[in-house]
Amino acid sequence: MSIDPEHVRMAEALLFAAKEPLDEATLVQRLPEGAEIPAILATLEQQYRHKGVNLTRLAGKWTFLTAPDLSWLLEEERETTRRLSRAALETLAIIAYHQPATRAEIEEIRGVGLSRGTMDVLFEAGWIRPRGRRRTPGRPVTYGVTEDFLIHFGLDDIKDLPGFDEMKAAGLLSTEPSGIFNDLAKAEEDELEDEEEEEF
Amino acid sequence: MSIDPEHVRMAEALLFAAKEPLDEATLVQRLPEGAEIPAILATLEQQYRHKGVNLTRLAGKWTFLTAPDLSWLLEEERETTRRLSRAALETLAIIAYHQPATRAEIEEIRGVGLSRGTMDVLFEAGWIRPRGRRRTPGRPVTYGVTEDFLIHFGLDDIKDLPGFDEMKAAGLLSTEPSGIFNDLAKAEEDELEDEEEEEF
Amino acid sequence: MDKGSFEEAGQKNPDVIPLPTHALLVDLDGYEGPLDVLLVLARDQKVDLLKISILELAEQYLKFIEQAHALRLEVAADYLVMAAWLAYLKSRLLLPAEEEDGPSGEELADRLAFMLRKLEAMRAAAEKLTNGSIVGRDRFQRGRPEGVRIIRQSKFECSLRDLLQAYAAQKERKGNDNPLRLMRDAVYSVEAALERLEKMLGTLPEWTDLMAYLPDNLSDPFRRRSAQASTLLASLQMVKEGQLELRQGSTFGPIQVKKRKSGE
Repeated sequence: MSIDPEHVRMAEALLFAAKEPLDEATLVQRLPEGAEIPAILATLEQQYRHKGVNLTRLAGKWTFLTAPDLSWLLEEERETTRRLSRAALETLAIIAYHQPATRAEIEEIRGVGLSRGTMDVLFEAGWIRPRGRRRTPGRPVTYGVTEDFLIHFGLDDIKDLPGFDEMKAAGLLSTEPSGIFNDLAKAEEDELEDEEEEEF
Repeated sequence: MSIDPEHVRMAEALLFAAKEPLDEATLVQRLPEGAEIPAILATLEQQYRHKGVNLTRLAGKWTFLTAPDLSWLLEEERETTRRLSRAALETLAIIAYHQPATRAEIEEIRGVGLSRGTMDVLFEAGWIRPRGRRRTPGRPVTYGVTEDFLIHFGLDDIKDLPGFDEMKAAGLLSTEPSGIFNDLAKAEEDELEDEEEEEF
Repeated sequence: MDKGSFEEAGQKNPDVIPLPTHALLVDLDGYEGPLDVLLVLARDQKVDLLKISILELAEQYLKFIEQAHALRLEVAADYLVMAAWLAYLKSRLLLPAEEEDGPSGEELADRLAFMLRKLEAMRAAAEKLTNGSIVGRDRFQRGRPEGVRIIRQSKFECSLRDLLQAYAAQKERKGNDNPLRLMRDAVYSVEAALERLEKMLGTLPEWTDLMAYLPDNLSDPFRRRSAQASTLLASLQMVKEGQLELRQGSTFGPIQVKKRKSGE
């Protein structure tokens, strides 16, 4: 099986020119019929592996990025992003690892109420989105992370979150409430029966 | 003379991430001391010469650009669906039912003046066309619908447009007609006379 | 102690979890809730969270709240609920296990330990996430993406139903009292004049007063004037088309028409 080198050039041009990572469907659509996209991407990935720029998969889409080891060189290009507060950062991590997660679940894990501003900051950054409603009393809204989140944090998939598999295996990612306060004040806390949820 | 391949990678990353074309002085400044900029640039220019992206010199500065023969790839035709305004919709309906109709006749039936944009939209959609001139003072242009109109609305012939009774049966009319529908019947009788007009 | 100060404290020192030095122990502002306090206290035990002594932790927490009270710090409800629960847990752990309903003291302690592990895992995850390779900070997209030039084409959306509805609706809207229709009855249209002129053309081959072509029985003066105007316009149109000749002997004199012979 040989790949048309012209197709490789075309994919290369498109990926270089694109303002955002491109998915394979877009490449299929823009390249001539019969172009073998997966093979073309594999070829490009290989060609650029040791260069100053690499072909990388983020959120299931493809983009060229500067090589990770050259980070120091690009001081001037660094975007100044607002630092997230510890509360916002933890909330973001909880949503990413537990998604879909409700507000109550986030609060349960952090052991503290969630101030409105915290979620607002994450929405504003475009990193979280409402995903649906849990089919439990009160039908609480569930949240998940966005594609922009994956792209920003250089992840291809939610499973690529650091330590995701280990945490999942250790049961640390279940959203089941501990129920420790059931005997006390919070006895009326919602019981979450299942993971089922309605998509928006 | 050998070039440090790491320097090539660095220059590649810098040129890729830069927001503007870079001149050699900038590269000298940002690359480690002793980096042979002209040789590095020559190497990169060579490496990318036949790729989908080329290293190009613009006004004495260097930047990556899509290969000129692939620029067509970066053009996209996008269809945006638009809805017709009420004025346009009514005008189209009047032309369909009364064709050939002059601008003045449309205005008379609608009871309001016709803005230029309304007809333009219908022309743009490819649904109306000038048919000829009425042999009356001023020789006004008459309009009719196009074949595209019939195709779009799935009509075999303009006579397939439902008449009053059918519209009423379909629930499109709730009250008694104002009598203007008599014009419809009359329009059919007048058909022979209408043929007197000059075709374009 | 309000949420705002929490956030501020976090921003000042987002990645470092404060250690419970004696001075810090009573500074509630440095903590993100009671679980955070427990986690910091647990870290101080310098053991794996799996091997932590929950009993000892509970005692430390209660002492911490006590100190806060002693210093007359305002303690948020969250912290007090935790204190109450830990006091309860302590009693369950210390008293001999009786055959009671609900989970045993050990089970409750395990649950708390698990919650602490979960929070600690998220803390670590957040840290790893920010230390990872972030696009725009550690790796960069192309600085000058050429992008795709979009050539827009409009496509109109309109169903036959929309069309028919529009037609029917505008007819309904106009209703019976259509002022233009009333005018139409009174006005003798140019089309009508043209039609009449054309029909009568040739029956009078010699110069004839144009007014002879007016329709009969025009009793209404308005209608008569309208007919005069329209007939004149119609005759002008026919002159333009080469069908008629028109003459007027004097200013305001009668206008005469004659059919134009072909070939003239």
